[in-house]
Amino acid sequence: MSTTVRYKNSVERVYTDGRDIDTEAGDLTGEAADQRASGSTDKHLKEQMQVWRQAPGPRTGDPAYYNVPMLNEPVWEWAIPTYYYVGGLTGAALVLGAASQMGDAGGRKELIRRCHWIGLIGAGISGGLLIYDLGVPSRFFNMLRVFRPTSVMNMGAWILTGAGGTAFLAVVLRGRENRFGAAGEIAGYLAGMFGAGLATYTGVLTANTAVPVWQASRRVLPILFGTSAMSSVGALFELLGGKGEERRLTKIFGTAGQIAEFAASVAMEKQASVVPRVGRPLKKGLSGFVWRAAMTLTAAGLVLGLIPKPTRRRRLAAGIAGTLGSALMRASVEHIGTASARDARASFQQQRAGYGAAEIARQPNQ
Amino acid sequence: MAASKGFFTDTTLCIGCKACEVACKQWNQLPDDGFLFSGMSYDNTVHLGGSTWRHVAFVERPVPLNTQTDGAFSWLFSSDVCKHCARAGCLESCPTGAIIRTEFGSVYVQPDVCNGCGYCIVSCPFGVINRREEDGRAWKCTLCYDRLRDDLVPACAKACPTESIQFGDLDELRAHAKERVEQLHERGMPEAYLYGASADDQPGTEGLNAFFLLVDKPEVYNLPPDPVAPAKKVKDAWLAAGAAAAGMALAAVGAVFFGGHRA
Amino acid sequence: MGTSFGRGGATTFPGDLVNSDVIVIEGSNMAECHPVAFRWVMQARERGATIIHVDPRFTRTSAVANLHVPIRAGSDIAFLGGIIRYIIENERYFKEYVVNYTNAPAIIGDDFKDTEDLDGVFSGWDKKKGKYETRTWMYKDVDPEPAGGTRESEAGEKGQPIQRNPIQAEHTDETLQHPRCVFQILKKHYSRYTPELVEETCGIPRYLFLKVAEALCRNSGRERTGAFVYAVGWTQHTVGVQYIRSAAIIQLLLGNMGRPGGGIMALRGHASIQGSTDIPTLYNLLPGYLPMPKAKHDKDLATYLRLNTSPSGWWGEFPKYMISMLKAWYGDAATKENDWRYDYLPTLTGDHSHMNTVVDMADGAVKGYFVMGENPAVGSMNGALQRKGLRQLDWLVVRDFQLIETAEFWRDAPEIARGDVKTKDIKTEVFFFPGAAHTEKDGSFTNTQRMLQWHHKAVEPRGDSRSELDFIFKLGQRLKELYANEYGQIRNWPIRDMTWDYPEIGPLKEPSAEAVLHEINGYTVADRKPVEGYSSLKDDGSTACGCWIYSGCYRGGKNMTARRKPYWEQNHLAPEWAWVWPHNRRILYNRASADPNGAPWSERKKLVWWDEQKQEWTGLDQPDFIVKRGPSHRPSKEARGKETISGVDPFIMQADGKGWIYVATGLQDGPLPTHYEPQESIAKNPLYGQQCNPERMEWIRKDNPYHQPYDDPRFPYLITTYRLTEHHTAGGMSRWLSWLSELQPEMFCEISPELAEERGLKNGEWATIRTMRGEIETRVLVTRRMQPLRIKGKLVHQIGLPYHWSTKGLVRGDAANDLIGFVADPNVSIQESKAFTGNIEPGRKSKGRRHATSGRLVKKLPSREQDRDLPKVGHKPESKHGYKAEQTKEGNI
Amino acid sequence: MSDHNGSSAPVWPVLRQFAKGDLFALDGSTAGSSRTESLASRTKTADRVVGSVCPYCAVGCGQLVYVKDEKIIDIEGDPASPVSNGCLCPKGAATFQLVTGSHRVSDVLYRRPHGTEWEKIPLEQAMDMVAERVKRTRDENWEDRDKDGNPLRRTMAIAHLGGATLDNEENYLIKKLFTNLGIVQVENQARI
Repeated sequence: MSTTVRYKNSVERVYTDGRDIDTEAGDLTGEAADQRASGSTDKHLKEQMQVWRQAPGPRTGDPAYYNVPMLNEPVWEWAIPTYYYVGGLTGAALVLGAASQMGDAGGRKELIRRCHWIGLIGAGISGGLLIYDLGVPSRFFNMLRVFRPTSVMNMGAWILTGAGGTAFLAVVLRGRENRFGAAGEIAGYLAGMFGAGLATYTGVLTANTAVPVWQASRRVLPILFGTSAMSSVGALFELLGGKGEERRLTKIFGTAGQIAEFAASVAMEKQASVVPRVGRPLKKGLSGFVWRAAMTLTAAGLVLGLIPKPTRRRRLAAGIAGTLGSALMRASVEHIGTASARDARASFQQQRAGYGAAEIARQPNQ
Repeated sequence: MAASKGFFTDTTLCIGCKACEVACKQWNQLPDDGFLFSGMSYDNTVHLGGSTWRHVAFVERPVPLNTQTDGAFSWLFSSDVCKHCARAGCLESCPTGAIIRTEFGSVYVQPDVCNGCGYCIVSCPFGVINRREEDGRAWKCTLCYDRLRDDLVPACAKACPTESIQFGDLDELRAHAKERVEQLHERGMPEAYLYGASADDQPGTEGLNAFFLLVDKPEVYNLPPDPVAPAKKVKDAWLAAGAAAAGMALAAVGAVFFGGHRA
Repeated sequence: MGTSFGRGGATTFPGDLVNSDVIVIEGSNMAECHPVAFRWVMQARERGATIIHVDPRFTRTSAVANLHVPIRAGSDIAFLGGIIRYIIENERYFKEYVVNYTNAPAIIGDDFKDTEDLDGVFSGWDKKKGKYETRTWMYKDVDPEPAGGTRESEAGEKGQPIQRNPIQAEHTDETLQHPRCVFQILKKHYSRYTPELVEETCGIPRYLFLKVAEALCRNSGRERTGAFVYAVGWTQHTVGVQYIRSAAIIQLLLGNMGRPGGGIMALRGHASIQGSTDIPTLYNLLPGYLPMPKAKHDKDLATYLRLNTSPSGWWGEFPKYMISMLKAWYGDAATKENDWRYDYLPTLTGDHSHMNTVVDMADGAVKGYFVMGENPAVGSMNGALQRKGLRQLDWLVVRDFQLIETAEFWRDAPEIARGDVKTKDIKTEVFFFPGAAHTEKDGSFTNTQRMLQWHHKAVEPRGDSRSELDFIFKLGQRLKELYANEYGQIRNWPIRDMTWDYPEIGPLKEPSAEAVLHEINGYTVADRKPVEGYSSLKDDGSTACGCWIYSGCYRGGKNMTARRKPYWEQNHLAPEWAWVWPHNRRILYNRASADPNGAPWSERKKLVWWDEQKQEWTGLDQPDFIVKRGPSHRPSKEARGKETISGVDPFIMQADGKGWIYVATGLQDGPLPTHYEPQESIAKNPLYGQQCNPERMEWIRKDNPYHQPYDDPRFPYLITTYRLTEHHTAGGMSRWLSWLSELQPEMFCEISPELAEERGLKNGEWATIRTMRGEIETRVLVTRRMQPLRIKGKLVHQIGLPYHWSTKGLVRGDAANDLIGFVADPNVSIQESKAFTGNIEPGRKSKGRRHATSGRLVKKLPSREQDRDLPKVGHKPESKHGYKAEQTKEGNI
Repeated sequence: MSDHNGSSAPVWPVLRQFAKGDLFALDGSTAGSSRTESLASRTKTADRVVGSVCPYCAVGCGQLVYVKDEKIIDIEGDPASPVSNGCLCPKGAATFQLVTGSHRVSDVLYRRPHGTEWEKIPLEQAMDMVAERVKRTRDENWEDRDKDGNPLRRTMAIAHLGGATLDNEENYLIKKLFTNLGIVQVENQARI
């Protein structure tokens, strides 16, 4: 790769592959010899790093290291928040599907079928998004290489596999007039269980990190994600324009979700701001704006949906607002995390305030 | 299993020469991290990262060290490295099993397994492990796992001209470090302390296999004052997830119950 | 150091610093430039030693020292002189040592006048010649050999003619009270170097100065020792040699020489820089510090030997070394009848050192130039003048790893980028030969502690890469062939007769480096058996030896330099690791580690002592003394040569065996170090009317302009240059490596917050720095490590500039050396790059101009040259080169 | 899954977990790959280890050069050296890159007078050309005696710079050859 160095008095450009070893003369077999370096710079380092413009010297009382981020920020791009949305939608739909299987489900046949299909397609898209985001996509199946309960992502991989698998069986088998039909019925229920996990584990995944704002919000994030998943299902069915029982049912489910989501958002803001510096990304900057926008959209969806005598148009608007609100909420959580990771003082102040490891010591049951 | 090995980085012996950074790059054959002038004293690598596994911090302070007999200024150097925590965030979060605990007690990323999911990156409470965009995999200090297999000292510790980086059996290192702190206290450097030498010092990580002797607040060196392996707090989140899942199920059943047959 | 102790090499080795009780690092940034040697300083600190760093900047060395003393660049002699005064006034010197082992008791001739008497000039100034006539500096009633005494000292850099009569003081006063004794002269010379003056000159507060002086005094005597460490921070001044002399005086007064944890550690910057002076690629020396013949004096061998053989001291052996060298060079062609072909050697007529060569080059007098493993277009002063020289050549041969700036001066230089010079107008033919790395050739480096260490060839060089050994050997073979038909002319005989028959080995038919080492070591001519050491050498042509001081490195046919016995299997001197000259002695002058009676000064500091039983010197190190000569031995009056060395003369290379506090002969610019301001200073000399060293070398020419001597309104700041841990000198071995380049990726300057405020400079942004020679742009590091000094109530700002970068490599930037003018120390022709003046302003305002090619950069002001020298010192004529022509063209000889 | 264990352990680590009753799969013995299992330092595989000395500054730290298949695989400090005890500074630690780097040119290059580009020429030809130029310049600029008749026996038209980075043996041959050609302007970094 090449990089032009800001030196105007040279004729030649600079070329380097990062190591510049003549492999006829020297061997490249070290541990990281095959680490690819097509760009000269660690991208994240470059983005974060700004030339320090002051005379050095840590601030007394509240020191930091040239405001360099202490943590590494998430490397996830749009695919992961999208996955949060799609996965949540998938999971919540499967839960709804399973619930709909209960009792006399005759009138909800279409709803159940739709839920299972959403589960199957959603799981497929989810897998696709995850593969897309991996640094080394070809190694996607390594996710199932081990069963590691300490890793929320590993659990998530098994859950997603389970959800996708059972949704597939439910779609294929359910409703058949034989033993397979019964298996399909069971698969549907199992899918509901996996779905509940799928819709909420991503909140655990986010919470289980060193990113201060996420860690501080860990008791809310799964609820936020779960409730948001419910509202996405509600919003989606508004868009799909279901009728009758399906419509009533999803409306109740979605509205409950939206109300809860809004409440969870408010709770999260409060939780995260116990240490003010930690909560800052929720209130300030672009991340704060996105967060507010998501909340507003969710609220708008809720209000639009609650106005009596809905029109097709209004239902569409409510569906769009709800969908956007849900999706944007996931994106904003991602964004807030990035902003938080970039702020070394968020971690420092959080830990100094007793919300590092000290917090665990204060909880005797842990 | 061999005895646990680790680093004791005594920053009072560091001269900021960066031999550790280069020795590491040389042995592991890592690429450069870009030619960026940072303006941050003599630190132009800025932070540990996917291609920088040893990093020397340069802290210019308007206060002297107690061992300096004059002046109103001091310049601290500290060679940072992966801490190989007893409770390692990266290890616990790795979904593929790429990150493992080795027979030396160190934490190792298997580059042939890692799929680059990036979860370890946000799980490390020290901001150590990172991905390089073009490469896609997560990388960090291996404690020279390959060298340890052949009883060799890690490259950085071997190169360090002033024995600021000491390598050895963890038990011995800890004992030695304790003595060293006492010695420094006697010599009139009461500010010296150990960072992460044991679970008592740092319950959140249950102790670091690569620990440090510092003379100022950890934040000054860009180290967290009370880090915690995220998984230590994950129970709260799982409980919340359980509640959310239960709530969702309840809502679904409720919706079916209330919304179902009325029509 | 050569003039103080007898040899120019470091007197000790870094590992021995562990034994020091105090270490003063001055003129060196040891932790940054020699990190691994600094290992031992850190260990000493951990053992309780006090580490003091005296430096204009607070560096990585200061950061781990116990005490950092900020000093104005270029004022070290005032500081060290202050310490000398402190030692004397407070009677803190090691009296027994001083009386017995130094020339402090010697009585000086009545004609000698000190700088105190003559306002900054010693007696003997010859205004017409622009140099000193040093006769008056001599010991009383000792008649120095007239003008011709030309044997060079073993100065690590360029040696100096030392007049080698039996320079033993005729009169001494062991009570040190005689007003004309060295001790009293010294006392008077430094009487005004008070703490107040130090403060006013160096900007060092009184209490700080006293702390240093006290730490040194406290850690001397029988039980304790201190060491000085210096590097180019001392040598690169117009009074560089005298800086080192000041430290030598302190170390002699405190009795720190030749003892464990004592001595003066010179730290050198290149792998074999000591080797390249021992076996000199220096114009004025032949291998082993034998002087090159001077046209005027050394007309034949007999004269040459007479003028260079010392009647007293070790240099009485001189003819053996010289004749053995001629025998090694000319083999059978060298016979007693033809004076061993002494008449093959070219002769000198003046100073032919690098800077003179460059100006000659710029004036078109030099046609062909070989550059091997060096990058003068970046590493030398006044880069534009250097490159101007290169443009005037007919041909240039560059040997290096890659296309360095010197190889591409015709294509990639600031003046080309600017358009001042066009590539197609440059007539120079350039040959670039790729060099082999140290892993691709056998050979030895001599490190800073005089240790020869062999590196073995690991792999064959690739492509056309070849070692310099191979290049020179094959060039020699070709020239022998080319001249084969022209041996009728006498001038071609040296080519014919030069022995050049080294075995060719390996797939590339390279000459055997071991065979060359064999010749360097020396052998008996009859059977070509390696000699055991220089004591085996003869002056009858029966032995041949390429470099007598290295004799013994191939003893018994064994390559001693390749010895690698692990250090843990031997004592801390590691005598069986490689080989140290002379005679594998690790600490020089170690006879002084014992008292006059031969017993160690103390148990704690024992090193070498007299064994009554065996009647010989013994101990931990190889005695740097005549092993069988007891402490009570006194030479007879008739004794000559090494027989004159008494049992209490530890400095055996000196004519009188004593450490020279006062250098009666051998230095150009005075017997005692005297504070002079740098050529370009921010202050008037507070001590003397004479501003600068009157003997300094100047090159007054249009392409080498100087600023006003002090208070130049255009250039109010002091600039000093240095290097960083992360790069190597001019960068040829570091700027192309990504692992090093990323660590220090851009040229920068270091300034204090106060100067930043004054000039509106911001950290991380750009600055433009100007001198009359050129202008460069750099990034800015604002740091409290740069501390403005308060001198007479005025703030003095210093600007720090690393000099590693230039137009090529992975990381680039302007070259600091383009700012510096040619001006040099008279003793060793080393340039002054550690202190000069300049100006700084914010932003990228440099147009890349260089005075030598773009013309004047700043408004013209009167030169005020007269302020540099007293009227009686005179004014330097503008001559061809402009330097004191008399002095350097003829007079030095 | 790229794992392929030579041992009897199952290929899929999850099965290994079952076999061992390892619930968490954190340990290398469960989650390790075959590459990890056979990991070893590359210096172990060297054909030979060559004693050397750091080429940068004058401290003279000991180095060991590891060679395999006529390629250098590693250069690091020699622990036996009393000078350095196996340590190296950053420059010394980068020696591997210095000597095996692709920045090194391996062709002889020639720039003709007024030329704007380099030309590759064969080594032998270049050596002949340089020898011819030395001879011509020497012959044309010979100084036999000064104006007072003192012997000079030299040429001032050829000069040399360099030596402090070279070997003693090289300096010796440089000094010997050039002195005998009558070249006195032989200098090195000691002065710079």
